[in-house]
Amino acid sequence: MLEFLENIIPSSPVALVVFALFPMVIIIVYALFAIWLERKVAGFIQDRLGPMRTGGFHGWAQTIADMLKLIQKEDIIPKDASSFLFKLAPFMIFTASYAAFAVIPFSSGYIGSNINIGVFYLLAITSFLTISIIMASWASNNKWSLVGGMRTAAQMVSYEVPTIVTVLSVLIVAGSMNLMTITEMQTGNDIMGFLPNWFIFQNPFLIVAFAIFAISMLAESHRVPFDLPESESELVAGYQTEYSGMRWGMFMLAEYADMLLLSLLGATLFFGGWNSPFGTFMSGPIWGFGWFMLKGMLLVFVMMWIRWTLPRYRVDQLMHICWSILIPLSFVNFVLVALWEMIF
Amino acid sequence: MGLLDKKYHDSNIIIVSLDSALNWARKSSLWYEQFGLACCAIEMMATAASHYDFDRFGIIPRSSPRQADVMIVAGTVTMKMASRIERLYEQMSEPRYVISMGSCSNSGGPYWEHGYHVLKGVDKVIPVDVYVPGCPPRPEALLEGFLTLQKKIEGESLVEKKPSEKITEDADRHETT
Amino acid sequence: MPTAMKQPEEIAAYLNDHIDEGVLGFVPAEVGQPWISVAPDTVKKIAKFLRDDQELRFNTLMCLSGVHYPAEQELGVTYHLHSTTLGHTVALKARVPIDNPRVQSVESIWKTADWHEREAWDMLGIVFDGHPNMARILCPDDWIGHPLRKDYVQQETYMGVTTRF
Amino acid sequence: MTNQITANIHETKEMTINMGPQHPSTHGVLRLEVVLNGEVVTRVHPHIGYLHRCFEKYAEAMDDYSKVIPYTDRIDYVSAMNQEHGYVIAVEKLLQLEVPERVEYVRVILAELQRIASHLLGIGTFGLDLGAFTPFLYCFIEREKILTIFEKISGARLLYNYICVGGLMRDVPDSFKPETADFVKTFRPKIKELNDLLSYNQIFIDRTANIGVLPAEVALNYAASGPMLRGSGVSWDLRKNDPYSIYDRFEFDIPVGTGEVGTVGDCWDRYMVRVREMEQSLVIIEQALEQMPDEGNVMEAVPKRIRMKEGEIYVRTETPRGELGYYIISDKSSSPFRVKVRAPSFVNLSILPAISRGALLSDLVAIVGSIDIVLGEVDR
Repeated sequence: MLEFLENIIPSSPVALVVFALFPMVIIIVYALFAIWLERKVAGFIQDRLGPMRTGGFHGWAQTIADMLKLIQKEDIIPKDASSFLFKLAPFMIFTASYAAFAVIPFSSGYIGSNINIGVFYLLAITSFLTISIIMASWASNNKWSLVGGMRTAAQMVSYEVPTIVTVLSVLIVAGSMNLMTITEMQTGNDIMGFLPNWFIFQNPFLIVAFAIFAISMLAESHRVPFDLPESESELVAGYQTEYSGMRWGMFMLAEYADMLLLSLLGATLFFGGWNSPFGTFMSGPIWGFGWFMLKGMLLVFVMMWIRWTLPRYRVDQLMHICWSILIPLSFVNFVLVALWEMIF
Repeated sequence: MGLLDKKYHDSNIIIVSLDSALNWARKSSLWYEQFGLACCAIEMMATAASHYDFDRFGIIPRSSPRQADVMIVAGTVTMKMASRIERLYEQMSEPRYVISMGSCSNSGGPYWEHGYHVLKGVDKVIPVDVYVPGCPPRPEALLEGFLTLQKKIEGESLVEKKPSEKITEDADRHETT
Repeated sequence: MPTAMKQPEEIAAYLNDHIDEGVLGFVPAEVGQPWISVAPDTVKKIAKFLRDDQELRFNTLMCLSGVHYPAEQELGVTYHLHSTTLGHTVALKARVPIDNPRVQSVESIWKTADWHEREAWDMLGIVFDGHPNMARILCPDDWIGHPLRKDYVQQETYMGVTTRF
Repeated sequence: MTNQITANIHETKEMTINMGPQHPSTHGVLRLEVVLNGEVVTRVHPHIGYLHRCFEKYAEAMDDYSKVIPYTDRIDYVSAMNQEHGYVIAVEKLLQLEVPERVEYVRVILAELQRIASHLLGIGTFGLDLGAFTPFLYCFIEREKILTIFEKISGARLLYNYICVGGLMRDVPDSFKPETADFVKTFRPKIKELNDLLSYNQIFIDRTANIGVLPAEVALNYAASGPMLRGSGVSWDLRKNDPYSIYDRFEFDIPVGTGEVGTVGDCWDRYMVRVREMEQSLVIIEQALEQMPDEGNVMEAVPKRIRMKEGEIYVRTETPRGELGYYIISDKSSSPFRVKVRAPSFVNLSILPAISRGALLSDLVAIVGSIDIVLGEVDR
């Protein structure tokens, strides 16, 4: 795609910028859609309608209005807050989630940076999210924020372990850390004659791995039932308590971007990325992008569905689930995946 | 009441169209602060629940005052609570609006005469944009209050009003009340 | 087993037999319920007896109310007791002069009395001797006067805000 | 020297945190001063009075016993019918007034409907405290149906001023009986739905079982009542143990906490007692609808002017939150000399410091939710 851009745009640096802004466009459009979708999904689950007025048809412009309003809001920096860190945190969290999209293969024709250690890079860069949240909570100089920040630190660091181990199980099967290569390996419909060559169908133990990955994914993006860092009924708004206006909007944007990032990673690792489920039918760069986003959005929808159904866990139970259930299970599963690969 | 409000002395075509866009955003996304005081809070919850559904108008609760646009003073404000209400109002970020819900917060309501510990109207401590009468107001009345607030927001502008306009506006207000 | 439901008269007679001082008499009522009058400085002893005696077993204090009697220049405290095991109820009343309103606290006998006694202090200005935290509970700490006294005059302003319309 | 440094590094401080008066899960304007060690609660000190609306002063200042009734509505605005019922019974007992049969039945039906409505709100907000948003809205949908029935008979959704001394403000409409029967029929399956969605949800059980355990002796010493006491396994319901109105004519069970998923007297037990009480209320309503006389003048016994004798009375009734006591002292005038309300929430809330020691911050939210307080009643 870069060559294509360089062909139509004479200046090479401009072409590079346009190339790099592609994920940004996706994130913004997705966030506007996903926040509206979240409210609609909540509405339909709860026997009501959700946004109806703003913009006409089913309140489609609701999120645009929200964003435009947030830009207008007063930007409050509390007197006792650590001003520099307080201002930096929202930008850092957004930068981190944006940077992570660089290695996601959106279609066979587009990947930001086709590096060999894509998975490694992605897992490393998402740790910035943790740091920025702690930064925000500490800088706010608010007790609710502090408790929220400490919960986040404990939660995200812990759940990174099962996430990484399940990703490693996929890497055994794939034998590569390049996400483009991983996706390409899943092309074709050879399993039992009709099933696509997705990793989740290739190795039965990867189904277990996906289950663990999905649970950790909820915790990593702090969604219900693991939304402790910002649990409304306990911590007011957790680490976001003191933020107002667009700074808070950045946190929200980053949260939704994070949801999409993890969903897309899940789709790449387990569900064939941009591969069409029907073999060569409806495949190609443009179709591929569509399939990829569809898979990601389905996972995002499941996360929303769970959010509006379940209550929230307590902080010690959260740790219990991670350290005494998910981590041992993921290690055992890792060995089983490896054994399956050796035998078959 | 935002940061840019009333910063310009003259109007022009850009400001007029910007005004309408900004006002549209403000009125379409009125997030209210999630706290209730008394009886009216139950009706406020009922309005947010499935049957009446605040979310249709883009109105959702936020529990931190920093992210809220509207404060619904739902119920009796007592002397002990008055200073807290004031503090909460100060914590909200501009542009901010206040809806006084129910007789108690409008004027003391049924606790008007012997209520030694009841504040006779929340407007003694914070400015109020819309008063919703009733004890308690029905959910429809609260929704009507929000629609009134939306109308009020439509009239806001980045342009400072000229003294003559202010006078006529004040006169209008006196006529209607 | 001496476990039978008792009427208030019987309880009064029983108390008279077992307690030397402090039980001032049984007051029947024209309408409503009768009560037993007790001396304010013996309330605690009587309360402990009422709770622990096997014939009475008043294990819960349903209600503790303060009353102002402006005609007699007195304040009163009414205790409504109830036994969940035996099912009988009784009302006790202690009255104190308004210029020295001191009653013994029963907080150590029934924990529920804690908040009730604080409320009686807040609303009527009755002091409960032996209460661990005799602070105002409903009104703010810097409130002036005891609102439920019949001669209470509402303060004009509180923290710079008028209390009247 | 090195030892001292490490000791300083590891020294932790307790943190005092203010929960409320504006906090999403304090059910109004309760303020809790919480001392935290990490996330563990060392001490809780409740501050109340942020909604002190001078009810008792008002009761003395009104020039008629009937004029107090609207204010009784506002004591516990979630169960206004029960509050009116209790007050009216107390005044009627002082007046030695006999009330027509039909009135008694209507009152009982209304009180039980109100109990269901109140429990629905209590259950819903409890779920909300634990992060379950959807059950809260499902509860409100059902509650709305009860409010529609109330609205038809009294004209108000929340504060009714419907039950008056000696009778009712006006007779119930003809549609009252079939509509109530219809509600009973449609509501039963909803309880099952609620149980599937929330009560037996594993996360919900994990959050509430063995939390905030209240032993029976402590509960009695603190004079806890209602679901709070029954959750601790004490079978005590004034409708059965000290029947008022016509409750002795109905057959129903008293649900008590059994420690089904944890310890007797934990948050789940208190919650479940409420759910099961709704079923029992349906049973009572069904019987009352069957026995209720179709004819009768509900205004028959209403006195034109209340003439009181000197005396005093303490009357207790069972509201959704527990034992509601009205202590009324009357003199010869037409207004009460003193009205003291023994509010169940006030008493139940005073237990909070005793049962929340050593809990986590999230548990504290669960415990406050399981007490099901209404601040109007705590502060009056």
